[in-house]
Amino acid sequence: MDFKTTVFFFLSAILIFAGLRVITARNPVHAVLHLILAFFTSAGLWLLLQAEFLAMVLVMVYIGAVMVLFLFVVMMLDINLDQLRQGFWKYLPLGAVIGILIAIEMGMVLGSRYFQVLDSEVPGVAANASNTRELGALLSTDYVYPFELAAVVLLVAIVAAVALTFRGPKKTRYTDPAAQIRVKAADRVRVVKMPVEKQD
Amino acid sequence: MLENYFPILMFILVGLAIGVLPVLMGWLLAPSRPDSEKLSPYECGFEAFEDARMKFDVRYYLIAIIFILFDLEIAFLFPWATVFKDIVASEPMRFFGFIEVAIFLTIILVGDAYAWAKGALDWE
Amino acid sequence: MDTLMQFGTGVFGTAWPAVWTLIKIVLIVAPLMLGVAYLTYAERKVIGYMQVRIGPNRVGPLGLLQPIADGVKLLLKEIVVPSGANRFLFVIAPMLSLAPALAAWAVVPFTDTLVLADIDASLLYILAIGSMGVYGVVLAGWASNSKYAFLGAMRAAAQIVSYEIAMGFALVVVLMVSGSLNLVDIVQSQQKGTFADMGLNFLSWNWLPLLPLFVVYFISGVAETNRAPFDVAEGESEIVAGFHVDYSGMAFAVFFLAEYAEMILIATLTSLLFLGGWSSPVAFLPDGIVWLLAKICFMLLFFLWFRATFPRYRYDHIMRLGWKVFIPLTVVWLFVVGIWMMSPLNIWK
Amino acid sequence: MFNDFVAPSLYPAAPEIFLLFMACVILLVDLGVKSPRRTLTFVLTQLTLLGCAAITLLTSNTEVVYTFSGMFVDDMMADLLKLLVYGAVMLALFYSREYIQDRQAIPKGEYFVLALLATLGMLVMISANHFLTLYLGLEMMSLSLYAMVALNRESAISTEAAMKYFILGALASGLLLYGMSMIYGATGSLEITEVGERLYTYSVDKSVLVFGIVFLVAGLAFKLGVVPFHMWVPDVYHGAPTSVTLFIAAAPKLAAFAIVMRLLVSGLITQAADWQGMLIVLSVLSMGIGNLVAIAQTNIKRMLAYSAISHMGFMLLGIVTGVVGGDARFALNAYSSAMFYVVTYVLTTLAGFGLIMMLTRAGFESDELDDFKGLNKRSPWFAAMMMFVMLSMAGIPFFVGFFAKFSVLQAVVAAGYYWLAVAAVLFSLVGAFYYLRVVKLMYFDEPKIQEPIEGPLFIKVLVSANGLAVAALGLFPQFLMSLCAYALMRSLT
Repeated sequence: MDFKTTVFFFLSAILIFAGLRVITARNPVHAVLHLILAFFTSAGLWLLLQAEFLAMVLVMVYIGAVMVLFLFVVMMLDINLDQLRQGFWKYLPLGAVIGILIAIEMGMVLGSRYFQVLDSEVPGVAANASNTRELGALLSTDYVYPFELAAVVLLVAIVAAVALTFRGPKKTRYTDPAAQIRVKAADRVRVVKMPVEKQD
Repeated sequence: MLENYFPILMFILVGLAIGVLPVLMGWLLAPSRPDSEKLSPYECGFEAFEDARMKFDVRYYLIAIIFILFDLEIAFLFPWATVFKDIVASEPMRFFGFIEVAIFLTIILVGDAYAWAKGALDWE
Repeated sequence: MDTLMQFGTGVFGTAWPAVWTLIKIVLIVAPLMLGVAYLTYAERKVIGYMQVRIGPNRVGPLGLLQPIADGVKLLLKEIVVPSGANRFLFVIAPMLSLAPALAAWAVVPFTDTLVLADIDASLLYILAIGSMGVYGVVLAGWASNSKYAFLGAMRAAAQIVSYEIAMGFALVVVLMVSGSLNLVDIVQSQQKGTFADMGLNFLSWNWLPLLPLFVVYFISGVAETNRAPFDVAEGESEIVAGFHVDYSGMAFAVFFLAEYAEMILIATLTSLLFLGGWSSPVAFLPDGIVWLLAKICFMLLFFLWFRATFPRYRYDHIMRLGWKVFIPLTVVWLFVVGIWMMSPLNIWK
Repeated sequence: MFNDFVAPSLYPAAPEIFLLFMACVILLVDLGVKSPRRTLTFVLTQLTLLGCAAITLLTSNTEVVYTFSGMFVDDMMADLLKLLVYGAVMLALFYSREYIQDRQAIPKGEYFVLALLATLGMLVMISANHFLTLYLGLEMMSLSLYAMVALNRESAISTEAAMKYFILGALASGLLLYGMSMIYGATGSLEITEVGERLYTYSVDKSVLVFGIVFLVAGLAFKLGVVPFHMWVPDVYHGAPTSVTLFIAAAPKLAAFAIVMRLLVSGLITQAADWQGMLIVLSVLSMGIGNLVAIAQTNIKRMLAYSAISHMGFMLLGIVTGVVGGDARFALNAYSSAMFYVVTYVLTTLAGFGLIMMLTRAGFESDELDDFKGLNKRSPWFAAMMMFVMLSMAGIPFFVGFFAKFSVLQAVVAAGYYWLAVAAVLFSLVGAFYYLRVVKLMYFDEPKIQEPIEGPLFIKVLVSANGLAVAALGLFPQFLMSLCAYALMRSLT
């Protein structure tokens, strides 16, 4: 077993452990942290597959951004996971069936003698090819249409997020220094003349 | 390519170790005489009367969501930016290579302008 | 060098590459830690002088042993874990904040050849690792179970993510003009140009044509590290010390280390990306690591100078600066540079 | 590096580009519109759709054109479906105008923009010739729809519906992606026509492919809303604001039909035996469960949801009978009957929901069956319209729904699936029961509400035209039928 394989098993073991903890952890914050660990180790696995750019983007986007949102949500909403878990046994059979199906499928993929991507299709990895550059070249030529579509999907997401969560500017009171300076005594104090009242 | 990543793996481990070591040493060397006053969370003279973990303003979520979108956008721009010099250097691609990203950015900026005008980026 | 390699292989056998890497890592981390220690000293001295005080001068000659004394003191202080806190998260939060600040150094080049991990996507790596820094702060605030800490953590998190976007856009533009994600290539691409041909290398560096981005990047860096004037996350006068209010002893010291290591990292990256890294400013002087160190110190001075000069920003102003000034500015400059590069005036051929 | 680059032709994608441009413009223009009626936004939206229709008509030709490196296909089927989508969206927006007007909580500007972006997603799906673009189009449409369902933020039931829709929709997208990746693994291509060609020329590992198809079909079934992947349909139809229900019930069905055609027929026709078997099961289950459960409903939106499930099941019958034992002689007939079925269903459902919305007022959702009691006394004209819709959905002769069912059944019989035809007829008879119950309620029961039906004249005319079209197309179905057949003949090679 060479070093690469060792690293693969090491990372996979952590990944599986983290994945299990995500669904078994009692504290939702712990679950999110294990999810982060899972993403981190998957990024490691992708690196082993030489998918350098994607591995980095996985860390940057998922760990650096998406999980931050997750963490915000579980930290601030005080979700009680035990309540959510009550349906666990009810749904276990269905979940198990799907899980077994997927496991069988993976087994077939791995075990299949004929299963291989048609060889001619795999672009040879040049010795010094930077896969960011390769991706960039593809993204700006052949994949221009999905590239722009992705922007539109992001636009939909922005509009939807703002329309659904934002409830107009908050009515907070704050001081306007300019107005404070501009104010004159006459604006604040009204001097009135009135007859002296007699004390009785 | 992979062998270049080996030092990084080690560096991450060393980084974690450097985080763990001082705390461990602190634990071993420092005294530990806890009492209930010392262990109470910091408050301004009162006993804390509720859990500190409370619901927060929706703004924080909104900022986080918009951040994800921008982060994704940057991730999309990176590959293009690395080949932009080649794009500029090649005659047939020159114009197209820039315009496509200009369109990409404009689409997102429309969304940004919308969020801005709605006041979603205002803090208070 | 060869004899060293042979000797190493003789002693450690196949494990030698690992040991050699470890030695190199120590050679990076040890000076870094020393740098962190003396940055705190420099901070107190510089700010002291700016405020017409002397600063620390009792421990050792000129107070030079002050950081060591501070370290020993923190080491011997009790680590208090508040009663309502989540013990596990409370303890790992400082580690999670230090590890990314250190791990980013793995790809930082010091000269053309002096780099630990010369990976192709080193800039992306730094961005990815850097984006993980927010977790230490958030978890610390949440695990403490104190309102001040939580408030500080949420503020810090929103602030960090806001400024990360401006930094990201600035990096995209740097990439456009250098055409590579590799930091060594980025530095080398700054060594040529019209002014470099005239012998005035420093005018060919990225800072001049990308001036707005240079400013945005560095100021965002200051905000990312939660340093003054963007230190609302700690804001002593309002939320006492923010996310680390309940930390003490070495646990606190690790946060401190992380903050200063991050500062040095930002200064280094700014020097590499915008100030030509190890290139010498004029043609008649040789390039070398000395220049890089000088530039780092120069940038670090700004951190201290800001702290001594500016009052703390209000939180809504910080968010406005990030979202409404920096991001639009970087995007506009992206367009400007794109058009510039397509025009006949393109200086990055 | 880029010296042999050739810029793709944008001409075939002109409607999409125009729509995107206008959606951005409307989003920004709407920021300046202060009036709660949003007349400017509304008019611009309708003009945009009209413009798209004009562009589609002008750029239409009978050839199959590919662009963007084969990721985008423009054929007759695409053109026809796009035109129908514009029509369905325009009608839906006309009908919803008053409805959203009366509900304060719904943000008006975003409503139209999201509707346009959803339409864009449908167009992308219709013209997709690549797994990636198909998926992106689907996500673009779905994301907009999720948001539209939740737009009425004061309604807990809408939010719940949106949540269910979102979670199940995301699951379905996951299944679809998983299936696509398996098929990519088996064939080495993401381009749908290319996949078809490779399956034809190379021998490909069957087991992986079949698994890919299973997931693909499951994902599609989710999106079509057929049993057993139908759980979201009743909740979403019921929970969403009625105007959004109308939107979801109409145009997306056309897009869903398009992706079924693209994925299964263009891409996987060689594997027809595999997916046809799966679709038969889905179809029979949908017709059965859809029709039976619909009987028990007291809410007309839920009832129409189950009715939609059963109709989608019926439509699938047309798709499963295309290839019989490797013989594709009847394919064109079968697929065009399915297309005709979808088109007429969309037309009928538009009229149905349009009528429901006419009966609503501010603060009152007329979505219980009881609200239709004695409609004849309140407005004989609209009661007649509603009767047309119900009779057409039930498949009573000489309404358009009858011919739709008839042509599908013809295809089924031609393919030799006699038992399937018998089952379909039986389930339709069950279905007729609850459609006719609505008719009974309208004509033979005493009204609970006496108020006459109000609304702008224009909308009344439009709904009437829509209802009359249901009846008229039943008398002259030939034109639309041959149009579908012609479009498909030009597109399927």
